[in-house]
Amino acid sequence: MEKSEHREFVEVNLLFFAKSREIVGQKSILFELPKITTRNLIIDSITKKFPDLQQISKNILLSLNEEYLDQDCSVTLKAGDELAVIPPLSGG
Amino acid sequence: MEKSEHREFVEVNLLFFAKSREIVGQKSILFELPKITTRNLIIDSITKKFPDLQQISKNILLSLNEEYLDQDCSVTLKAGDELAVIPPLSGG
Amino acid sequence: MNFVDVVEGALKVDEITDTVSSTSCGAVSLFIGTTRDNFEGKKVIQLEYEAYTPMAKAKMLEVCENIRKKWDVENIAMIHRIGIVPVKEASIIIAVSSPHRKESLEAVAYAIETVKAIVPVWKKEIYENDLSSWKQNKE
Amino acid sequence: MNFVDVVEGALKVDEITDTVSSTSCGAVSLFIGTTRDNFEGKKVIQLEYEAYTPMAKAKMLEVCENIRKKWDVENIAMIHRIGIVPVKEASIIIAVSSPHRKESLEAVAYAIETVKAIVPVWKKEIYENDLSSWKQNKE
Repeated sequence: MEKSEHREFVEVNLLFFAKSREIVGQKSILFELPKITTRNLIIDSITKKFPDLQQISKNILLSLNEEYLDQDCSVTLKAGDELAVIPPLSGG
Repeated sequence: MEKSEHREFVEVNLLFFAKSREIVGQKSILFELPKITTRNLIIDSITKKFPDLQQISKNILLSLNEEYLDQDCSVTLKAGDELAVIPPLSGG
Repeated sequence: MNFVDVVEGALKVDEITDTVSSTSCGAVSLFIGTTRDNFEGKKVIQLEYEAYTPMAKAKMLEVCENIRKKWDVENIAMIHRIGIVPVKEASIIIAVSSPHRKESLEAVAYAIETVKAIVPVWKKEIYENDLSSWKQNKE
Repeated sequence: MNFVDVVEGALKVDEITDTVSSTSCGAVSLFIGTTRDNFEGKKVIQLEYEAYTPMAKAKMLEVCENIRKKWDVENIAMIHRIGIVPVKEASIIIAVSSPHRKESLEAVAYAIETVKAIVPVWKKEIYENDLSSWKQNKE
């Protein structure tokens, strides 16, 4: 990942579940993201790293530390945060 | 029970449950009733025989052969019919 | 399948669940009526249930038929316990299976309302002071 | 009491019923989600469930809190099974006790809807032809 000098980056734990886990082939990775970003920019970064996720990227949710991120929200990350890729739910 | 010459009588099984059973002190008796009668006349006959039932007579239902009798219906009985005094229900 | 019964002795929720479970169903909904330890401030020691058993079974089967007119359900079981039912134990279990969840949930709620309204069963509350009272289901 | 869990292995409806039963309650309502043997004409051999377990538990507790804002209930238990769930077995059991029946019946119906909407659990249907498909709960 390229870093611009004026942006601060942090390393988060990125988790994958269900179909996203199968596509990525891993349950979790360490992933570097800008400290101040948005939900949509995070999805862009993830699909850039894992292009095969584009097939489901319109249907995934993100959670940060076990709380869902709303569609357009600004996000401030810190090192060690737990970010998860949440495909459409099918529990119950 | 008195019989008038022009009325036919039949003997039915009369069952008592819950509070009516406690009041009457019996679970069932043989009871003679006019063959053609009504639900209200039946209740009158029963409370005449067991006056203590008057305390609950406004709240009881009757069933004939396991079907409830509606308030005002005419009833044709036959020998051996099963008539039951049904106090307010409290199952469940 | 409609299964109804009136029995003495403890009801077993796992057996009743097995009775209605079906490979073609995604849902089982259950209602369990249990003995409360209080009524209007009085301490209830136990309940005692009495049934007009053959009519009670007939009326429970009638409730089953009414359910099937309203909802697409697979199996229905209704078992009412009679005799003494101690506090916390079940007096009735109603279980319904259905392909989809909505049907069994609605059917069970309907079933317990209708059972209380038309099935000839009576309960007597026995209080700690040796008094007792025959109850009446509310509308 | 709120009890939530995500477990491997068979769920036991009698244990979960005991968990929520209370001497002050007259009602326990339960919903059991079970594996159906078919989906849109395809024969389903089994389901495989996966959870984001810590978040799933947190969201189930959130559902419990929402129930308590809406209804007067005593105890709530929600257990979701993960891993392989064969046909007819339970993937989820939700049990709620309440002093009166209406509350637990409504709470259980609300609970399963809300669990399906917000708890991060996924199921994959495995068909007899070795194919499989990740599912999506409907609105």
